[in-house]
Amino acid sequence: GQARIAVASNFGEVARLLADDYSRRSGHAIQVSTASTGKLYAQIGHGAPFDILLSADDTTPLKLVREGLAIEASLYDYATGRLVLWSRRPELVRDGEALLRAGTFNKLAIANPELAPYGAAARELLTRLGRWDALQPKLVLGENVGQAMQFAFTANADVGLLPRSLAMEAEKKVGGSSWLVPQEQYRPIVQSAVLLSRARDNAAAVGFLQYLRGDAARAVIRAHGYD
Amino acid sequence: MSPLWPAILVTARLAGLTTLILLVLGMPLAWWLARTRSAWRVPIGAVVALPMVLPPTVLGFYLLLGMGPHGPLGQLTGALGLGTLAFTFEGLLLASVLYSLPFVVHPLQAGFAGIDAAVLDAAATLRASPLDRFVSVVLPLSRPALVTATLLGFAHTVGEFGVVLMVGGNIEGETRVLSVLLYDQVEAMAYGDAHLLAGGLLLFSFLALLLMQRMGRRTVLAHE
Amino acid sequence: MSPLWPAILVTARLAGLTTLILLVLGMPLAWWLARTRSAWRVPIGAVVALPMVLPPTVLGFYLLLGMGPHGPLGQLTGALGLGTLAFTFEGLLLASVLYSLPFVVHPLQAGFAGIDAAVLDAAATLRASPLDRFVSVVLPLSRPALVTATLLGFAHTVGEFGVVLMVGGNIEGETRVLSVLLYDQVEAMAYGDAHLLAGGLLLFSFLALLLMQRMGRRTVLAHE
Amino acid sequence: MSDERQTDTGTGIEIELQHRRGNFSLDVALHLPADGVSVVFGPSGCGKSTLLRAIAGLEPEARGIVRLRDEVWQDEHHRLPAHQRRGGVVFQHAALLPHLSVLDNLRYGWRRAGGTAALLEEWIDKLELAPLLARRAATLSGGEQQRVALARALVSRPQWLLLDEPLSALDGARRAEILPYLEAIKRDAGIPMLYVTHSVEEVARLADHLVLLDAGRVTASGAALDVLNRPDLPLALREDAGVVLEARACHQDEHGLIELDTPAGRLHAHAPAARVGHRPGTPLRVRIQARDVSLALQAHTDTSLLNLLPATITALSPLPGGQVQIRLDAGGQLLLARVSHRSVERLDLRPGLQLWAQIKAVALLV
Amino acid sequence: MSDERQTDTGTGIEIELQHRRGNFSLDVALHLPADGVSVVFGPSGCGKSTLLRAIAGLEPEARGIVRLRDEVWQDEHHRLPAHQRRGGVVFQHAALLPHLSVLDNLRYGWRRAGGTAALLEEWIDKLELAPLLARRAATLSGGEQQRVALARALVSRPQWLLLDEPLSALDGARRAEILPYLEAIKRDAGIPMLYVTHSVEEVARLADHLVLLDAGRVTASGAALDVLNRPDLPLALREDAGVVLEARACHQDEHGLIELDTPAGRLHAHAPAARVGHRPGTPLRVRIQARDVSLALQAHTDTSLLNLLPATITALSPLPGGQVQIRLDAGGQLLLARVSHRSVERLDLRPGLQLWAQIKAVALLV
Ligand SMILES: Nc1ncnc2c1ncn2[C@@H]1O[C@H](COP(=O)(O)OP(=O)(O)OP(=O)(O)O)[C@@H](O)[C@H]1O
Ligand SMILES: Nc1ncnc2c1ncn2[C@@H]1O[C@H](COP(=O)(O)OP(=O)(O)OP(=O)(O)O)[C@@H](O)[C@H]1O
Ligand SMILES: [Mg+2]
Ligand SMILES: [Mg+2]
Repeated sequence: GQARIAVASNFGEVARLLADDYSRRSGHAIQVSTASTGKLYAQIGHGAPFDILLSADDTTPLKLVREGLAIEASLYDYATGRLVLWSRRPELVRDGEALLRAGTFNKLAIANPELAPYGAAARELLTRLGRWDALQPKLVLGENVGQAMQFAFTANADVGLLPRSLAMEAEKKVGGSSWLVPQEQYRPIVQSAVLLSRARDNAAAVGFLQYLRGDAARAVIRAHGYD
Repeated sequence: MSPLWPAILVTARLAGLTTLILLVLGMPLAWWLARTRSAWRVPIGAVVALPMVLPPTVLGFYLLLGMGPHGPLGQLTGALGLGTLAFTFEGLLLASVLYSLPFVVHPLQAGFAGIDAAVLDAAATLRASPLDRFVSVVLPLSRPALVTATLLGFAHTVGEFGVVLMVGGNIEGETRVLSVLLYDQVEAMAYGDAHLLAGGLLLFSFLALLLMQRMGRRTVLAHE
Repeated sequence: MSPLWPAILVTARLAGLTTLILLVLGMPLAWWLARTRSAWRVPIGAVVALPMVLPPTVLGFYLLLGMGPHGPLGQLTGALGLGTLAFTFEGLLLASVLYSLPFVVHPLQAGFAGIDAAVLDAAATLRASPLDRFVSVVLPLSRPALVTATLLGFAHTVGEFGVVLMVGGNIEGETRVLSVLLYDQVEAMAYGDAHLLAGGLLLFSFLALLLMQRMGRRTVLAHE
Repeated sequence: MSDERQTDTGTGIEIELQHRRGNFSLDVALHLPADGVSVVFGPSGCGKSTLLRAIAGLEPEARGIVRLRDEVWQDEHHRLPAHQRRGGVVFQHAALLPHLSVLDNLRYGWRRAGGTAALLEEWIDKLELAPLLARRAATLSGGEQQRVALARALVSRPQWLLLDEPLSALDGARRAEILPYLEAIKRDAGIPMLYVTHSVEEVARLADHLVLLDAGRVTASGAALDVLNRPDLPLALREDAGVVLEARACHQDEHGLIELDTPAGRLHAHAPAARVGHRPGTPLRVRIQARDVSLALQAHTDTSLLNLLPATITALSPLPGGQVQIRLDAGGQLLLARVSHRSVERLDLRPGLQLWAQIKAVALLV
Repeated sequence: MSDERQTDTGTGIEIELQHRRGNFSLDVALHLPADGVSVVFGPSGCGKSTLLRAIAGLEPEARGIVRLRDEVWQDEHHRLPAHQRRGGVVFQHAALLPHLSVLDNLRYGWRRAGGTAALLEEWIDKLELAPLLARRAATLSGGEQQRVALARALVSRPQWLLLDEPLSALDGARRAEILPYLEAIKRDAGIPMLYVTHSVEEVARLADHLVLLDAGRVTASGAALDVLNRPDLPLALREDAGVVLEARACHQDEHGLIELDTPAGRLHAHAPAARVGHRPGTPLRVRIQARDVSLALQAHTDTSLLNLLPATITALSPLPGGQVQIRLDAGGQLLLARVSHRSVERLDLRPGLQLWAQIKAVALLV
């Protein structure tokens, strides 16, 4: 069989690895399409031929269920993202919290809190630290985490509050310095998956969701910086 | 690099077909806009340019609305037994054409407007019908405008990605074009791949643009 | 609707300034491209069009690389004591100009190419210097091309959003333009707001385009 | 106004056109012969080009009738578009196709009209276009452009030639070379021509029918001889006034001098080099300009004035500048002479006086 | 080739230009007077327009020298661009600015040259442009465009007028109206003119200096009278051959007949209406065309031929078509007569024969 999975951009790379692995094991063909969660939502509402949604949040799948476009029973939290304060400058981030309090950087890149769960988490963290208002002039907003990452990666922003998955990737490439934000500082960034109604009887799709719950998949996901 | 080939094929097909359709549609429209004295000239000229002022994704969103099962276009295609156009190559083509239309129509219009009526009159007295005059006089004389239109139409379709992403749904082999692939690579921090792809795209496009400009000139010299 | 006003202001400023700069830069460049016999004509024409074939966000990414502290442009502006251009209005302006350049240069080039040399010769014998001829003969005679260039340049800047998003960093009152706002609304599934904003933008742009086309005509008739 | 002799449907040319352009209005009704040259003559701005354009179908707002023999190009009910009217137009400004070579300009109409290779070659030869064939229009001199435009119209197999000052940019020598070809077309091909010119010489040589146009209205239209000889018309006041006689060649001596039989008597004339070799009996046309006719009370044979015609003065009319135009009756044929007022006094010239009209053979235009 | 009489730097005009365009090459060296009309005459395609364009600075690749009095427009070292050469050019195709009204076309150069309102009005008046002022170039007739182009050059306060067939699209009447104004400019304003024309009449009336051009080379250049009277030149072979005499008005009768003192003797001539009223002593120029001169063995006074000059035949040269060109010596002045070969035989014309040259007063062109 064959299935198309719609994946939030930030998880696209991992999803492709998983899809390949799953295809090798099951013989089913999986096609991965990536876009922002908002776009995927709009597309699904207008008849996009997707079978599974791997969302960047846990609210969009629920919304789809409520609208009858997805199957409630299939809801599954496939990953929990972690927030990292990353800088390309190797010396900059030692004590992240202190750095955020001091504000000794030119710009802080985050994803747009209205659009991206990681952005919302960053806002929550800064609010808790009492720095949200004070840091406003230094904030630059990416449309998604990818863009926020590019702001920091190109060193146009000294620091960024980013997904650990991307920060690991960046560190691999250019080093830099980072601080893993403690999970208590923000509500967990839960990313959930859901089977879309049109794929109710799609063995390949149902099988992929099954596979996602398995140890092999979980190991891959964890290796890429998700809890 | 396995996802590259399907994307190249889709891109080439999309850009080629879009440019072709744009020229075929754009030429009569531009000719009309350039020559008519109708009061509709100005508003219609503005309407053609209008899709440009919307951000591509937003335009894509509205196209999606229109093409979806509940949208007017979707209902039409549905009634015709064609299903919906969204997420198909045809839908992508339609969206691209709509979005790149002004880049073709307006330069052509400006070019056509400059053609000396006396020369067209002369051609008419030499038995050339209106269509014949258009092909044998107007087109060769508006070569710079034609090259511009082709060039802008083509390049814009290659680079366009907001509408494509929205209407096409990034489906490999069908609607995933190079621009979307490149976007994905950058998002995924696959910068190495992205540099390579961007470099290749630029080089290829540069050569294509060069060729286009030169061919435009050749064709005309060989004409008649 | 409080975020609307700053976005409107930034957009108007950006589109206005970009169009102005584009016309100022584009006219001599287009004139050169239209009249030179240099072998550089074709490749330079292609280079001008090249930014278009990259998806805007990708172009934005490369601009960010270039403008960043390690990029060539960033090192230049740094050495000049200007800091980096990213996330500033000036940076945004630079990016917009670069990206919309072909929409202005190419139509102008096509228009300029059609001007009869005999008329320019006549003006020269009537004591008009090259600049004077450009202003008093070339520009009025290429009115359709000028309108097209202004229209495409303006509309494209208003609608452009990928580059803006990337280089601008979406800072309210500084770099957040309407197109980004609209995009955000669609992404955030705030479709009601989006419909309103898109409708308003379309209506306003329609009126602006109408006015532009009419003004273009008036100015010329009043000329000389 | 217009001469109504050829109203027979199906044979002549009928033109009835109304057209406004700004303050200018054209309003003409003409019947022209379908097998000769009709020259349109009139001051600058009188509407000659507009008339030709309207006939060719290039003024879509011109209303009226255009009929060539039994082919209706336009009437109240329908209107052929320009490309379906088989007219061959030479525009006042050559209007060559700027993107094509000279050869391709020629071939443009020729191919569409299905001309033969021979036709194309013939006119390339006659108008000496061979060295220009590969060139673009913009690189041609003014006169070269005009020759190409003429050839382009001629090879498009027109049923009616509409020529707007086709020779105005040519030097005298070229003009003299090309005129005979136009005369030959008129004679051999039977293609009617409507010919706009400012040159009285061209009128005299080509016109079968002459239309005088002024401010968009026809002020005279008729057989060229009649109109040219009407002394009350503006033309007669012009320096080039004269009469045109139908003649017949009788004899040509070894030096090229031709003896002609004319209604006014036997005349001697020289034929231009290009036209030496007239058979006896060939019908010819001689133009006698008023300025070339001198008057003598006796017949002097010791002068180089070879032509002496007995004549009677019928009228004298003063002209501006101290000159007098004299109408003569020479064997029933009208002649015009222009002399000084002083001569009128000295010779006591008056109506009824019998005398001799003297004309140099080299002054006669055949 | 060129006459080298005016080599004095600072007063004359010096032109030395080389230019290639495709197969055509222009190579001229000319000295022209700086205060008269130099007419350039030559067949179509010989390079007249190219020469004018090069002088005006419109052919950037033309090399050489252009100097007007002490103002150097171009030499080996530097080259003024076209807009800094103060030439007034009338192009063969009027080249009006298509986006401007007639008035704005006139004002274009006028304003840039700092002309006065009076100057503008003067030429609008003289060339009767008032009714056209608001119109666009494209709506003008061919002749109207030419008039506007002429006025446009004249109001731009040129130091040198470069006119490329400025009257070719005009009818005879208009031409006759405008010529006197050009003559007046030449007389009054002291602006030199370089005048391209195909019309021998314009040559005769305007030229002080005549340049014959052929295939890009100067074949003759000199005072107009000398060149016009040189019988070995192509011009002399043309139908319009003749001689031009410098004359002085003596007396004008009440009818407008002028008595002229010429080197050949006393002549009677008519002045065109526009030029009635010559004071005694006014220098004038008379042209006597060979075709208008008849020969008589005795002086006949009973004819309308008012002018009888005693003359001696100096040479006979046969022309094509059975005509003979005869050179006469009339009181030391060369005259040309063209007669039939038959007359030569009949009157036994031969060198040395003394006879009378007869010329009609109305045939003399003043
Ligand atoms: N749009 C217009 N508005 C006003 N008058 C116009 C317009 N178009 C043409 N005319 C006038 O119509 C008249 C006829 O023009 P046309 O070109 O037919 O003249 P023509 O007889 O060919 O003159 P020429 O011998 O100078 O070529 C001219 O007086 C011209 O000014
Ligand atoms: N690019 C070119 N290639 C070849 N020949 C050229 C080119 N441009 C001009 N010529 C030739 O140069 C010659 C001179 O042209 P020019 O226009 O000066 O002639 P002209 O004396 O003004 O003729 P006319 O009386 O017909 O206007 C012409 O024979 C023309 O064909
Ligand atoms: Mg005309
Ligand atoms: Mg010329």
